[in-house]
Amino acid sequence: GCSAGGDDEGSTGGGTLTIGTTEQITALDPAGSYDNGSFAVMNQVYPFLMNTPYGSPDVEPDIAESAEFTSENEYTVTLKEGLTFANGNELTSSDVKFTFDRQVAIADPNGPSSLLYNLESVEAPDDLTVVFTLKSPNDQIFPLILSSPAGPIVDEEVFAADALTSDDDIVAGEPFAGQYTITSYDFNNLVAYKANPDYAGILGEAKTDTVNVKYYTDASNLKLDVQEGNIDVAHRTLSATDIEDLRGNDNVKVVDGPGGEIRYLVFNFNTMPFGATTAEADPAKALAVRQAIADLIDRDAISEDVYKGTFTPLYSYVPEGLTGANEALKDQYGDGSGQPDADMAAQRLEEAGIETPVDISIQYVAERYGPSSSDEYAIIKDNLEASGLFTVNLQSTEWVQYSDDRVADLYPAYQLGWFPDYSDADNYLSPFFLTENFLANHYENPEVNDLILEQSVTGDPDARAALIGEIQDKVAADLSTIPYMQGAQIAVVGADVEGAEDTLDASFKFRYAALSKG
Amino acid sequence: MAVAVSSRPGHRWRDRIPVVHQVRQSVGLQRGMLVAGLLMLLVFVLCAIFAPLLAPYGFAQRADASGGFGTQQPPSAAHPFGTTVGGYDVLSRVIWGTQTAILVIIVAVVLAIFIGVALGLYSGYFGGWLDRILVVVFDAIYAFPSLLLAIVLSIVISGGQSNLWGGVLAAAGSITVVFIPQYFRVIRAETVRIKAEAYVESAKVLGAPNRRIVFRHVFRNATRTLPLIITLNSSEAILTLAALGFLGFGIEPTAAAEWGYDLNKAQSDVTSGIWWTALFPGLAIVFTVLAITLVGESLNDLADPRLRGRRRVAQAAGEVAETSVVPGGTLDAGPGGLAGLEDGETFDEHGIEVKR
Amino acid sequence: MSTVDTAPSSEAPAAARPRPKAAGGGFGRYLLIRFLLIFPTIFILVTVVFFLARTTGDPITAAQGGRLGPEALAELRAAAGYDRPLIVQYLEYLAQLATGDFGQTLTTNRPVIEVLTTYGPATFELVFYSLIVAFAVGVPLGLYAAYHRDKAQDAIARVLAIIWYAVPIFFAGLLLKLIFAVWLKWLPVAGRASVSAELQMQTLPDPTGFYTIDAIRTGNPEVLVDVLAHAVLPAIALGLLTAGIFLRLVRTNVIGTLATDYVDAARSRGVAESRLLRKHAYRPALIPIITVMGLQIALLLAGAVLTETTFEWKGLGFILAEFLESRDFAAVQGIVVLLAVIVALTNFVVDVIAAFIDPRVRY
Amino acid sequence: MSTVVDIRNLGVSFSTDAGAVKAVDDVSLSVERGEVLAIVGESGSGKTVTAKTILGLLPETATTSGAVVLSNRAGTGEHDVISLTGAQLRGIRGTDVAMVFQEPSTALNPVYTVGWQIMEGLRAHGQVSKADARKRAIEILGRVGIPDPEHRVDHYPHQFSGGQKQRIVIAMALVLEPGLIVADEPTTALDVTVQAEILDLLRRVRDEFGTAIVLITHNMGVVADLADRVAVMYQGKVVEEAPARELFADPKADYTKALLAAVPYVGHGVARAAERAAARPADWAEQTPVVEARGLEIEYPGRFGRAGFRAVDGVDLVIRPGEVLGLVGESGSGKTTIGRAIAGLTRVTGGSLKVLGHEMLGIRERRFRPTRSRIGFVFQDPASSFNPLLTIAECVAEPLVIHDRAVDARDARPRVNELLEAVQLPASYGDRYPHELSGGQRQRASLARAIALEPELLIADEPTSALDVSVQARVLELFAELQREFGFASLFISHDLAVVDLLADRIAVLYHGRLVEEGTGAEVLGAPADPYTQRLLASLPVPDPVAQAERREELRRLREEAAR
Ligand SMILES: Nc1ncnc2c1ncn2[C@@H]1O[C@H](COP(=O)(O)OP(=O)(O)OP(=O)(O)O)[C@@H](O)[C@H]1O
Ligand SMILES: Nc1ncnc2c1ncn2[C@@H]1O[C@H](COP(=O)(O)OP(=O)(O)OP(=O)(O)O)[C@@H](O)[C@H]1O
Ligand SMILES: [Mg+2]
Ligand SMILES: [Mg+2]
Repeated sequence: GCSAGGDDEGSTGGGTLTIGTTEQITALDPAGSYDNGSFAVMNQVYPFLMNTPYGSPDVEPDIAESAEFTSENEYTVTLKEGLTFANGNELTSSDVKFTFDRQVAIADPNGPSSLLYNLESVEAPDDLTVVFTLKSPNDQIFPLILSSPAGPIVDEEVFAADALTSDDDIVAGEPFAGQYTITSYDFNNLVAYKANPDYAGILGEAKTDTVNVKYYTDASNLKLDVQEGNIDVAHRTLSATDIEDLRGNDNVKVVDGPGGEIRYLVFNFNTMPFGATTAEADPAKALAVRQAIADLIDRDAISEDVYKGTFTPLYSYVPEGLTGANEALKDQYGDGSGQPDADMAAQRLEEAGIETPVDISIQYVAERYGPSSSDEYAIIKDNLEASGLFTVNLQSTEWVQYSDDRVADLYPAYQLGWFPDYSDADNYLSPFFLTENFLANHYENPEVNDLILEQSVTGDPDARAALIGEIQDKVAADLSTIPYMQGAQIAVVGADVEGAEDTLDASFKFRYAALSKG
Repeated sequence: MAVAVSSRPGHRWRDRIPVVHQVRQSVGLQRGMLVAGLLMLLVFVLCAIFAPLLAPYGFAQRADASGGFGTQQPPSAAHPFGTTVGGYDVLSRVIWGTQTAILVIIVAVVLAIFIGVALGLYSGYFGGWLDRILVVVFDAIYAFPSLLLAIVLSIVISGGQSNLWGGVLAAAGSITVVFIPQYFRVIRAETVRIKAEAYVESAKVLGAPNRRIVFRHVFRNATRTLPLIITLNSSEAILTLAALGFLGFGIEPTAAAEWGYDLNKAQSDVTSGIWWTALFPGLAIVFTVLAITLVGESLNDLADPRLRGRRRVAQAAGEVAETSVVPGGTLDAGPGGLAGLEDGETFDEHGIEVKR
Repeated sequence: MSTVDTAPSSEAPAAARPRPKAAGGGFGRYLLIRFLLIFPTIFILVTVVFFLARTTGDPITAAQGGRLGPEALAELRAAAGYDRPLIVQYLEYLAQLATGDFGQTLTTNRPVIEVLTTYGPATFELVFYSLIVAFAVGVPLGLYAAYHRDKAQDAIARVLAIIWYAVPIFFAGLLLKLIFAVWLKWLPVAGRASVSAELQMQTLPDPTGFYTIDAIRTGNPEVLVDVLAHAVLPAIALGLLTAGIFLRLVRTNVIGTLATDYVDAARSRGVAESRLLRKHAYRPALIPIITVMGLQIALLLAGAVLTETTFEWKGLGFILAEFLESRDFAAVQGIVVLLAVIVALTNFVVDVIAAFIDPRVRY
Repeated sequence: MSTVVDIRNLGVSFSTDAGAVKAVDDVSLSVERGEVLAIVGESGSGKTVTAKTILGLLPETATTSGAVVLSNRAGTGEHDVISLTGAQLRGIRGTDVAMVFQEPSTALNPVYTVGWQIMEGLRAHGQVSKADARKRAIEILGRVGIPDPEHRVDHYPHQFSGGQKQRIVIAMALVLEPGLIVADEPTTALDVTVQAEILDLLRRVRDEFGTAIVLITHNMGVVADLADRVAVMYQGKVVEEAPARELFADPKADYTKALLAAVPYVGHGVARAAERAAARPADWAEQTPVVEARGLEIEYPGRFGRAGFRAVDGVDLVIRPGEVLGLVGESGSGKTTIGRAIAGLTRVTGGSLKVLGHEMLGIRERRFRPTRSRIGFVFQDPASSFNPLLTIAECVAEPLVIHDRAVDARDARPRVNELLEAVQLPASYGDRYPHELSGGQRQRASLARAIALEPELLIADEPTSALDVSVQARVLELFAELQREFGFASLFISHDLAVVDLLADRIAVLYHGRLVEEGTGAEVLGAPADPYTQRLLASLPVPDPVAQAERREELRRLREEAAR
C-alpha cells in the first residue's frame, strides 16, 4: 500500500509546495484566454507593467520604472533596465509594443482584447520607453488594464504576432519573467513552477523554490487531499460545507481574505413586473417592486445558511475593500441596518398602488456560480414569499442557454455573478451602468452615465472616490441590480504553511511566491 | 372426443392477469424475490400517491411555524432524516422524490416504447432500405455514450429549463432517445423471428393484408418480452436522471424533489461527516432499482419454463396425463435478460420476403 | 417390393449435399462488411453531434456570456464564423474531416488530435482495469449463481449484482474513497498518480499517456506501485457496476446451456459437475456473453464519464463533458468520433473473438 | 445370461405448473446381457423418463419411487440407481450404463472437438494418459465407421453429417464399454437411409461387444429390425411385454393391437389409387392443371452477395383438379420449398410455375392475394402455425374475415363450428387456445382452417410428422375423407413413403432439388427406376420382424455384391 505522497519533501532550495485548485486553464497565451484559471498561471509567470503589491488594492509600476500620463492622451511607461526573460532574451519596449499590438490584432474570441477598448496605438521610441496612445483622454482605468488579463508582457521571439501560440511552444520557449517559470506542464493536470531568480518587479523574490499545482475537477477530492495532507494548499474552490468542516480540523488552517467576487440580482427594465414592455407598464410601480424586493432579501441568512460565512453580505455595487466602496443599499432599504423589513416593503407596494401578491419569475444558473446558487435562491424565494407580497416562479437554466436568454429579454429578474478584471471600483460600475452595458437590461440613467465617465478621467483619488460614492447612491436609488453577496477569498493550507494571508488581498491575485512551508 | 370441456372463466382470467399469475406460479426463493420486489415496488408507488399525506413537510419547505429548519441538522424528532444543505427536510424530499421518479419512469418508458416499438415493428417486418438505415442509425446512437446524449438532449428539449415538467420531460426525453434503440433492437429481432413463424406465414397464405398481419399476429407476440425491458429501463431512467442531476441538469429543487439531485448536493456533506443527507436519497435510489429489477428478473425467470422453479412433489403423486400427444405449447419466452435486450443479429435478412 | 441395387452410403450424399454453409471467404467477407459499416456509423454520429451541438449555443457565449453585451457577442460570433448557415459549416467540417484533420479545439486552442492522444490513454486504462475487475468478479459469481440457481447463494449473488448496478457510481466512488483513502488510508484519494510520480513520468521522452507503461519505463518500481494503487478504486467502482451486468449475463446464459442436451450427454458419461459447469456450460455460453459484453463497451464508456469525474481520472469521458459544457463543437465531435470508432472496433473485435470461440463460424 | 438392469415398481412424478404429473406408474422391466429391449408406446407414455431414470438423469422436479438395480459390466456388483448420491452416480454413468440421445446435433457440445469429448469421458473414469485416451478415441471412431479417424478426431461436431454425428454419439457411449446402452429414439432425426446404417451399427454393438441395449422408439419398423423383446407402454404403464416376433404376430393388449393396426405399410394405397383413377372422367387428363411447373428453379439468396443456394432445380410437375400428388424425398431435398413456392411464400427464380392460372415467376403479392382464397395450406408443424394468443375459433375464422365472408370472428362462429365439426373436433374446442390442444387436435384444427374457404388446392406439408402412428392414422383418414368430400387437388408432402402411398394418386420423388421419379404409387413403389428411390425403399424397415429379417439379409447380400 502507499498513500498519495503529494510532496517531494527534502528537495533543495526553499522547499517544495503543492497547491491544489479546481480552476481550469484555458490557454497560457494571454491573447487566448480570459478566465480565472488561466490568469492565475499568468500572474505567476508573466511580468506586468503595472501590478498590485501585496496588501494593497491599488496598482503600482511592476517591471516599470515609472508610468504616467505624459499628455492627456499619452500614457508613457519606462521599463527598468536589464530585464530579461527566463530564456535569456531581453525584455525591451519592443516586446511590450508587440504584446499589445498582438492582443488587438488577434482579438481572439476567448481573449481579453475587449479590455483594450481605449487603446489607440503603442509606440516604442527607445528600448526602455513605451508610449500608449489612448482614444479618450485622461483614462484613469488604463493603468489598471495593464494589470488585468490583457496586461501580461510576452516575448516577441517566442509568440507569434498574429496567431495564438500553443501552450507547449510557450513552455518550451520559456518566455517567463514573472516570479516563477514553468518547468513542467501537463495541461490542466499538473504544472510545476520554479522560482525565477531574474524577476525584477515590485513583488520580490519567491519564498518557495518549487511549486507544483495540481488541477482537480471535483472539489471533494481537493478537500480530501488537503485534509489528508496530500497537498499543502487548496485554493479555489471548496464548498462552504467543506470549509466549515476544515475550520475544525487541526491539520489545516483556513485563511480568509477580502474577495472581489460578487453576486447580484438583475432586473430587466422591460419585462419585469410593470416593466416598459409589459401590459401595465409603469416605471414607478416597477421601481416599487424592485425596492420591495431589496427590502426583503435577507443577506445574513444567505451568508450564514448557505455560505457559512464564506460569502458576506454586500450592500453596494462596489465591494468592500475597494477604494470608494460604500454601503448605499444598507441605508436605503430594509430596516436600515442591513436586515430585511417586510413592513417597509408592504408599505412601498401599497403606496405605489400595487396589488399583492406580485407574480415574479426569477432565474438562476445551476452550476456556473458554484453549487450553492439553488440554495441561495431558495432563500430569496422564501424571503419574498414569506412576506405575502410576492409569488415567485423560480427556475434554473444551463449556462449557455441562460446567456442567450437573458439578453433576449426572456428573464424578468435573474442572477449574475462578477469576478473583476482589475481591482478597481470602476470595474464594478462601467460594465454595468453605462447606457451601453453588458447587462442589456434596458437600464438607462444619463446622470449615472456621465458620472461614471467622469470618475474614469478624474486623476485626484479623493475626488474620484467621492464620485464613485455618488454613483453608488444613485444606482441604489434606481436599483438596476440588487447586489447582495460578496465572496471572501479563502485558501486552506497545511498547518505548517505560512504566507497565505499576505496574498489573499484586494488584488484578487493569488501569488504562490508569498507562500512558504515551515 | 369428450364434449365441451368448458373452461372455468374465472380461473382463466386470474391466470391471465400478468403479475398475479406469476406470483401464483412461483415457489420458494423465486416467489420470495418476486414478492419482495413487488412489496418494495408497492411501497414506492404508495409513497408517490400519498406523498402529500406521508411527508411531514413540503419538498421545498425550509421553515414551519416554529421557525427555520436550519441547514444540515442531524436527524432529530422533528426531522427523522435530518435536513439538507439547503435546509430542506430529508425525509420529506425522499418521499416526494418518489413522485418525480415515477413520472420520469412513466414518461420515459412510454415514449420510448411507442417509438421504439413502432419503428422496430416496421423495420423488422418490412425490411428494405429503411430498415437498413434505421439499424445503422440506431447502432450509431447506441454507440454514443448515453449520458452525454442525455445531456445534449436535455439542453435541446427544455433549453435547460428546470421546472418539474420541463425537467421531467427533458430527462425523460433524453432517456427516451437512449432507450429507443434498445426497444427497436428487441422488437425488430422479435419481429424478424416471428415473421418466419408458421402462424405469420399461415396468415400470409390466407391472403391477409400486411396491416392485419402486423397488428394481429406480429405485434402482440413481439411485445411479449417488453415487461422485462421495461423494468430494466425504469431503473435506468432513475439512474440517468440521477446522473443528470449530478452533472447539473437536474430539476430545480423548489420545483420537485429529486433523489439524484439531492445526492449530488450532498457530496461534500459526506466527506464532512454529514452522512444523512446522502444516505437516504441514495438508499431510495437503490431500493427502487432493486425493487424494479427484482420484479423484472423474476417475471422473466417465471416466463421461461426452464428457469421456473417448482415445488417438490410427494413420491408418485399426481395423475398420469390423459392425452399428451405433443407436450407443451409454443408459449416459451423470447430472448430474456440483457441477452435478449442486445442479442439479435443486426444485419440479417431472415426468412423469405413475400414479393410485393 | 423392389430390389436394392446400390449400396446405400450416407456419407457420400451428405458430403456432396450443397448445404448453405458459410464458406471460409464468407466469414472474412462478413467481417469486412462489419468493418466497413463503421464508416456510416461514424458519419451519422458526426452529423447528429454536429447539429445537436450547434443548436445548444456556441463557445463564445459559453465563455463570455457573463461579461459581454449582446452586440459584442454577436461581433465575436460573426468573426468566428458561427453566424453562417449551418449547412455551410457542416460541409466545411466534412471536407476538413475527409482530409483526416480534426481541427483545433475552439476554447483551448489545441489540436483535437492532441486532446484525443492525451485523454484517450487514460480512458483506455480505466476501461481496461475495470474490465479486469468485471471479469474477475462477474464471471465466477455468475457461474456460481447459475450453478446454485434459486438457492440462497444465487439470491445473494443476484441481489449483490443489482445493488452494484443500482448504486449511482459517483456515490459508490465517494464511499470507496472515504473507506479506503480516508479511514483506512490504504489507497490514494483520487487521480492517476501522485505528483512526484507524474513529474517523473513527464521527464520521459515521448510519454505514452498510458501511465502503466510510462511507469514501467521510468524503471522506478515505486512509480509503478503508485500508479497501480491509484487505479484500484476507480477500477473497482466502474468494474463492479459492469460486474453486476456480467454476472446476470453469465448466469442467464449458463443456465441456458446447462439445460442443453450436450450437458446432459456429458453428465451421462460421468463427467464431474464442476467440470460440466466450467467446460460444457460456460464455454458455449461465452459466445453470446462476449457479444453482449462488446455492446457493453458503450455503457462502460458512459459509466467512465462519472467515474472519471469522481476520481479525477482525466480521460475522454470527463473531458467530453467539459467540452460539451463550453460548447467546444470541434473537440466534442472529435471525441465522439473516437468513441464511436472505439465502440465499433470493439464490436468488430468481439465478433472475431466470438468466431474463435465458436468453431461453427469459421467454416 | 445375466440381468444388466432390473427395474422394479418404478414410479416417477413431476411437479409442474398444473400440479403434480405422474409420468411413470409402477413399471417393472429387466434387460439381459446382449439383449435389445425395445420400449414402444404412445408419445408421452413415459418411455424417456424410464430410460433417464436408469442413468439418474431426471431433473430436480422429479420424485422417484421403486428401484432400478443396475449391475456393472463384469456382473460383479450392483447398485440401486435411485438411492445413489451424486458422486456415486458419476461413477456408474458411462461405465455401467451409457446413453445415446435422440438429436445427435444437440447431444454434442459444439465448441469442442469430438475427440476431446470422447477423451473426456475416458479421463473422467480413472487415470488414462492423454495419449492413450486419444488412441482409444481414434480406435472407437474407426469401429463405428467414421472414415479417416486419425484425422477426423480433431474435427468439430458441425463438420460431420447427421448420421456421422449419431455414430460419434454411439462411439462415446461405447468407448467405456458399458454393460448397457440406453438409446432414446436414436434414429428419429435421421433419413431412412442413414437410419438403416445406424441400426446396423447398433446390432453390431450388441453382437460384438455383448452390450445390452434399451431402445426407445415409436417406429415399429425399427422395432421389427432390431429388438429381441418389446415392452409397450401406455399412459405411464407397461401394458404388454413380449419377444418381438410374438408381439407382432399376436398382440395381446388393446393398445398394442391399435398401435400395430395404425402402422402404415408401403403398398397399401396402390389399390385405392387405382380405384380412384378408374373413377375419373375421360377428359380428366386434358383439364387445365391446378398447378403446373416447368423447369422450376428456386434459389435462396446468399448473404452479403455470396452465391445463392439452389434448393429446387429444374422440376417439372403437374397437379390436376381433384388429384393428390404425393411428394417424397429425404430431408432437405426441397419438398417444403416447392410447397411454399406454390403458395407464393417463396420466390420462384427460374423456369415456370403456374398456380390456378397465375404465373408465379415474378408475380406481385398484390395481384396474387385474391387467389389465395382458393388455396389452403397445412403447415408442417401444427403447433407453431397458430398464433398462440388467439383462440382456435379466432384462428379458424381468420380466412373468413380476411376474405370478407364474415365481419369478425364472432360473426364467423357458426361457420367455424361447422368446420370444426367437419374435422371432428367438438365446437367447444374453438374456445381453447392452441397450446391447450393435443397435437392431433391441432392438426385437425389446422385442416379446418385450410378448408374454410373450400379451396381448389390444398398444400399439406408433412402434416403428420409430429404425430405418433395412432394419431397419424386418424389424421390421414380424415384427410382422405375431406378430400373425397370437397374434391380439392392436393400436394401432399412427406418423407414417409408409406404415408404418401396411402393417400396419393401419384407420387413424385425429390432428390437434391431434382425430381428423380414420378408416377402412380404402383409405378414408383412397385418398380422404382431411379437408384435413389430404390435405396430409399430398401432402407425402409418393414414393421414385421420376420419380413424384416429377410429384407435385411437381402440388403446385406446386395451390399456385399456392390462392394465386390
Ligand atoms: N421435466 C418434466 N417436467 C414435467 N413433466 C415431464 C417432464 N418430463 C416428462 N414429463 C412428462 O412425463 C410424461 C412422460 O414423458 P416422456 O418424455 O417419458 O414421454 P415419451 O414416452 O418419451 O414420449 P415421446 O415419444 O414423445 O418422447 C409426459 O406426460 C411428459 O409431459
Ligand atoms: N430460407 C432459406 N434460405 C436458404 N436456404 C434454405 C432456406 N430454407 C431452406 N433452405 C435450404 O433449401 C433446401 C431445401 O429445403 P426444404 O425445406 O425445402 O427441404 P425439405 O425437403 O422440406 O426438408 P425436410 O424434410 O427436412 O422438411 C435445404 O437444403 C435447406 O437447407
Ligand atoms: Mg421421449
Ligand atoms: Mg420440409
